[in-house]
Amino acid sequence: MKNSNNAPRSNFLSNISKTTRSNFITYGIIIVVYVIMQILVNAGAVSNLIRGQLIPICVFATMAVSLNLCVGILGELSLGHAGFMSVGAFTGAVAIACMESAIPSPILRLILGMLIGAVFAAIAGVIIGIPVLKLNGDYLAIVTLAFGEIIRSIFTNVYVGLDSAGLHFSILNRIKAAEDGKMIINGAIGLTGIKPIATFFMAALLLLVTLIIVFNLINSKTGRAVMALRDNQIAAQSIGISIPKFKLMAFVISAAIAGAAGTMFAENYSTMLATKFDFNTSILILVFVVLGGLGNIRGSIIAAAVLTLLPELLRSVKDYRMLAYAIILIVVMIFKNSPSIQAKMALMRSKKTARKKTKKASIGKEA
Amino acid sequence: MKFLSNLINGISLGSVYAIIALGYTMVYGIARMLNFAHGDVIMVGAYICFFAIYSFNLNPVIGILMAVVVCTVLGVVIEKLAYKPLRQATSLAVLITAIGVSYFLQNMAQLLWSANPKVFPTIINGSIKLFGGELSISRTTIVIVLVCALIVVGLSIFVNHTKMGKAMRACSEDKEAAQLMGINVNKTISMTFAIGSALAAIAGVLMCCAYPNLQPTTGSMPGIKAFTAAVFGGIGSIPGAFIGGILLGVLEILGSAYISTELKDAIVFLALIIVLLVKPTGILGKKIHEKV
Amino acid sequence: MKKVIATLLAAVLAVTCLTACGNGGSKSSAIKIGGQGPLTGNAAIYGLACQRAAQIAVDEINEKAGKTVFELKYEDDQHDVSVAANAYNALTDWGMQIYLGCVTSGPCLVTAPMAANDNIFFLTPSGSTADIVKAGSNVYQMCFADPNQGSASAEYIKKKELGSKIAVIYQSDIDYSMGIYDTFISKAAELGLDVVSESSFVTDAVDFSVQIAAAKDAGADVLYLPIYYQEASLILAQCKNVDYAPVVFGVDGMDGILTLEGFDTSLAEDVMLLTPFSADASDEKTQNFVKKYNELYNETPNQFAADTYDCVYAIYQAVQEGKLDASMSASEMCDKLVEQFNTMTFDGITGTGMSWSEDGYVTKDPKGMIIKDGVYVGLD
Amino acid sequence: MSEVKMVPYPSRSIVPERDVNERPVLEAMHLGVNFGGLHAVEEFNITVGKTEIAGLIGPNGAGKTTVFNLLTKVYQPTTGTILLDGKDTSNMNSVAVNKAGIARTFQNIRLFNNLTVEDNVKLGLHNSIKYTTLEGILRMPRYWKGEKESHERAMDLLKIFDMQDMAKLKASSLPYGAQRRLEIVRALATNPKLLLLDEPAAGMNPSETAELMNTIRQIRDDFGIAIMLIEHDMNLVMGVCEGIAVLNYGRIIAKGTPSEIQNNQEVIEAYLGKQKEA
Repeated sequence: MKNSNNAPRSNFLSNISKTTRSNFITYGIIIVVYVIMQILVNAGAVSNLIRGQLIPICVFATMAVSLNLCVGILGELSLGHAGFMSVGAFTGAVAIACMESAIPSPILRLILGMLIGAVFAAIAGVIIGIPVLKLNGDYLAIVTLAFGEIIRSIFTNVYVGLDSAGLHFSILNRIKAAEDGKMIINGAIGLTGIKPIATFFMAALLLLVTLIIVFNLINSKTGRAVMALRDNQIAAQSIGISIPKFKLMAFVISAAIAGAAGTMFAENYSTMLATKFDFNTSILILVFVVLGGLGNIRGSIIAAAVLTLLPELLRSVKDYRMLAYAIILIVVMIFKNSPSIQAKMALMRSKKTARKKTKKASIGKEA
Repeated sequence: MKFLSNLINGISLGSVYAIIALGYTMVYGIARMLNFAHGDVIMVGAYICFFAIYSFNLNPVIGILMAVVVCTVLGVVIEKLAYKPLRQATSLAVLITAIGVSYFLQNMAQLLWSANPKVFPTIINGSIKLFGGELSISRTTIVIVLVCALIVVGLSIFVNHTKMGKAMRACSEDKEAAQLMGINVNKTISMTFAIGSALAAIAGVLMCCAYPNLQPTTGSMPGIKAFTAAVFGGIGSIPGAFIGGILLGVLEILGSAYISTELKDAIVFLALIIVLLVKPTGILGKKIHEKV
Repeated sequence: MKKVIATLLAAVLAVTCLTACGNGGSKSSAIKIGGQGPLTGNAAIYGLACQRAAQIAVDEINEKAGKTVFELKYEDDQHDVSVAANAYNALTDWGMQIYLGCVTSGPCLVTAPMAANDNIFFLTPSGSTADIVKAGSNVYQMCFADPNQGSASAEYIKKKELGSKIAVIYQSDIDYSMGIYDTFISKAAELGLDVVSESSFVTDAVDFSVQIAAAKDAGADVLYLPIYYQEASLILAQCKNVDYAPVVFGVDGMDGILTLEGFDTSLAEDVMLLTPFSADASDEKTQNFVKKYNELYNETPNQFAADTYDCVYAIYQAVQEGKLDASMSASEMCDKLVEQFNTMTFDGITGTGMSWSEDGYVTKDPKGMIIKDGVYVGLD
Repeated sequence: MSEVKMVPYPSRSIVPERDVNERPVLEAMHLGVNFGGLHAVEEFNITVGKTEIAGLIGPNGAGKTTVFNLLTKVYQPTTGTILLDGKDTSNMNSVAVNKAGIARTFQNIRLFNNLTVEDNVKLGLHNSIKYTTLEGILRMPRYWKGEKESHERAMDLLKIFDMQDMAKLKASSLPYGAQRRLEIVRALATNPKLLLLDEPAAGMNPSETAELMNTIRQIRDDFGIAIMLIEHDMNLVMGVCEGIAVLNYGRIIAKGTPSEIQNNQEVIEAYLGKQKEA
């Protein structure tokens, strides 16, 4: 039983290289697209509309990847992912505003801000994760939805001011910063007076780092344990894999990434409202994940990019814009998921190839 | 007295949630899908009734009937076109499609009926005074609560004692087995959507009687709240939806009266989380054992 | 499916480049005015009103001038801060030279700094938060800044001695309402007005029983509503249900309540409000505008529409006086328009003798109105 | 097949003679559970020797799988004690019980269907792979070492059933028999002291069953562990088990060697029913 010959060894290498190859192709796509877009932007060949979408696309792709970790890899439906984004956006932006005088480099500030946003989102993830562990399926979904709404409700009533006396914080009670200071979070008005420091480079980097984290996680023993929970919880327990531990771990990592993405998102605009991170945004991210394919990380990124651009490209149909978006969404979902339509498509495809083959054959004969 | 009046307002709001939640729970119980477009069917129902009464000067009863007919047809059509092709697909795919349908209905309503809010005409007038006028209960509230209770009783009888109802319960237990027993599963699900949508129409009209503001997005927030109510009570359970709805309404009103109006949604959702922690399948939800 | 998505993505990128290449070259003789607002979604009513009014104004100007002076494009921002930035970018891609800003405040706070950065002239019809104009020297408002309304209301209530105990119901999650509420409270304290009840609600609220009960229990005889008319209509109806009949005082957001389809106008009897615009005003300009709007859209225009209508005319006046022409760049126009706006006075349908401070705030008189038999009657 | 001598053991059980001087791997005493008043299992007493192959048989619905579920804590027993290698498991959950040394397979196969065969086995090795999540994400040297070792170990384990070639296949794509074998491999990977097999031969043809019998003995000999199995195929049970317990209506009605069980009147009745009913 101990004699390990050479065959499995080479298998091991080929195994690693196969998944790694696929992962590196994804990294490559991100880098190549980034470089192309950067060249086009520098050459002035990209419209303002698209240029303005570059950072949001990276952010939403990051969100989609992190949600895929929760929905596709862990197999738990979350309807409140935007809540974590919100936590990251608000805490990260406050941190960045506080560091403004201490750290002159915007890139360093942004990185630190994202880390702080990620930490707070992770804490929120732990808080929500503990009840989540006890629930299953649709009940878990509704708890995450409730959580997202609670976060929105709270951040609409948070006041944070910064002045020479330091940082002031309050919930519900309106406060004002002293004359020499400013409000950072001003209740319903949200984050105010942000000097946007997000850059396309940093956003693309965030996406790349997220991908590396998620891919490496999936291909480690932790990732396998998480996927085991998705496939069969009772079997996982029977081989000594703790459900709470790995559910919580996947959930918290997913939340932390969302937090970092939230900070990046907030730093792209000069103001940010808590209502931006409501149920609809959570759903939007979920749509990216489902459309891109559960567990399919590359698919998530592509779906996020296409669907973020789609409403903007539909601007030409004016009043019918959101209607068109809705119809496209329904039709794509039906086409992609209906077994009968899939079967018909497969049939058509096989017929087509068959026809091509016979055609080729007949051509060959004639020749 | 103040508490009592708050309580009554809460029950009034709660019974609106309850009627909407009944539709959610019916569809979920049988088709196992979260029909997020349900709230928007409510909006359509309210619009139909509005135009019948306001623009065509029809009797409110005819208006309600028209709303019921239109919504029933709409529900069945949505089911046929959007959900039926996905009968075998994952529940997540159906959920996203339902959200697409919700967007579609909202935007269609805006194009057809404009974004301008409408004020729903008063159908039921006046209020009842108690304790020498200190406590007043509007007749609308009484009607809503009564209608809601009536529907719960009616639905319970229907589901438990009629052939169709039994077929529905069979489908909710096990679709394949039901099919083998000669139940037409497709027909049963269509029927469920029809009933759910008819309820939505009634809910829409009653909701707008109590809170007469009508816009293309009118249904979305009550829809989410009602969904929460359905989960509160144990999704799939008809009495559960009723209890969940009432509880949610009372909580919302008492929460905003005694804690904070700003955080009322947070309070409601926090209560939901706590309920689910104590009873993971809601107040009247069935415990599901997985056979090992 | 993957192939489909990949092809789609490629198509998207191709379109991107094409649209980019298509720009810049075309120079028409008309000045391109861009505007944005929520044309779909929850706040669509405001955006659509502005879009329509702007179109009416542009058509009138073009017709009178006998040539195309202005070309108008409105983009949808769904009252969403991130979509707002996209809409602005779409407008600059189109070659916008003058910018009518956003309709709602949140998006204004996003695009005003962008316009300031690009040096494109910014005049919002209805973005009322005081912070908007702080974005840059080229950012102007056509409506009152919120604080002004709050203090004006308090002064008005004091001057007319409308009541001794005041209750306020405001919307805590929109800056419009919060802005007015804040200044109202501080001004009321300054004037010695007795505010006995303050309660709030949030978006999507339909039940106001708690807030009304609070006001009623406190014995308030004046109910101040610094909110929009949809919620106001619900509050009025629910007040009647509990037989509570205080003096109701509103702000410009209350305007539109009478034109609400299906609204029982008797509920609004004796409601007072401060608004710069009245659709029933007898002056020729207003009548003309209201008539046209009614013909085209079968609705009575609200104060958002009126402000936008004035925006276009104010810009037109500045364009004429500053001798702007379409060949100028947006930045050149911006400098000239800023010069004009800081010095000119303008007569419109939301006020006469309007002027702008260098900060960008408008000075105009709010009109006190009272609703009698379903129509506005001027107070004073 | 060599005859095993069974000797009495304190607590009315019997174990193979070779295990008498060793601590038994499993001692269950007065084990019972009721579901809403129904006594699914009661007064279940059994002792399994350190390297014993034990059988648990009985008609359908007798409560055999419930016993497995109690031993692995899928259900918490209402009464009784379980000693695993002398350790009381009453405060343990399924995960802890597995870590303490019980691994099992399931009657209705429970594989990780979307993962590969190799990953299924590696999941069994999960607790013996020594690197942390962070080391995994950062791909530290310990990650590479751990992954390499677990790959080699997984391939070794798959070799038991000659399944190395299937390593890259999705678990759900395997034929039924191979899925059952994979479940056994996965359970073995957790390095158990006691392996519980729930109907391992279900769906197998006679030659496959015969092979399985050999493999079961082989596993016992190579790993030096105890195996307890539920099976309806009497050829397998009688051929491989050393001690057998018969369960009917949640109670043990007989215990003994295969030949004793075969001749037990009560057991025959339980299976065939009394003559009248038949």
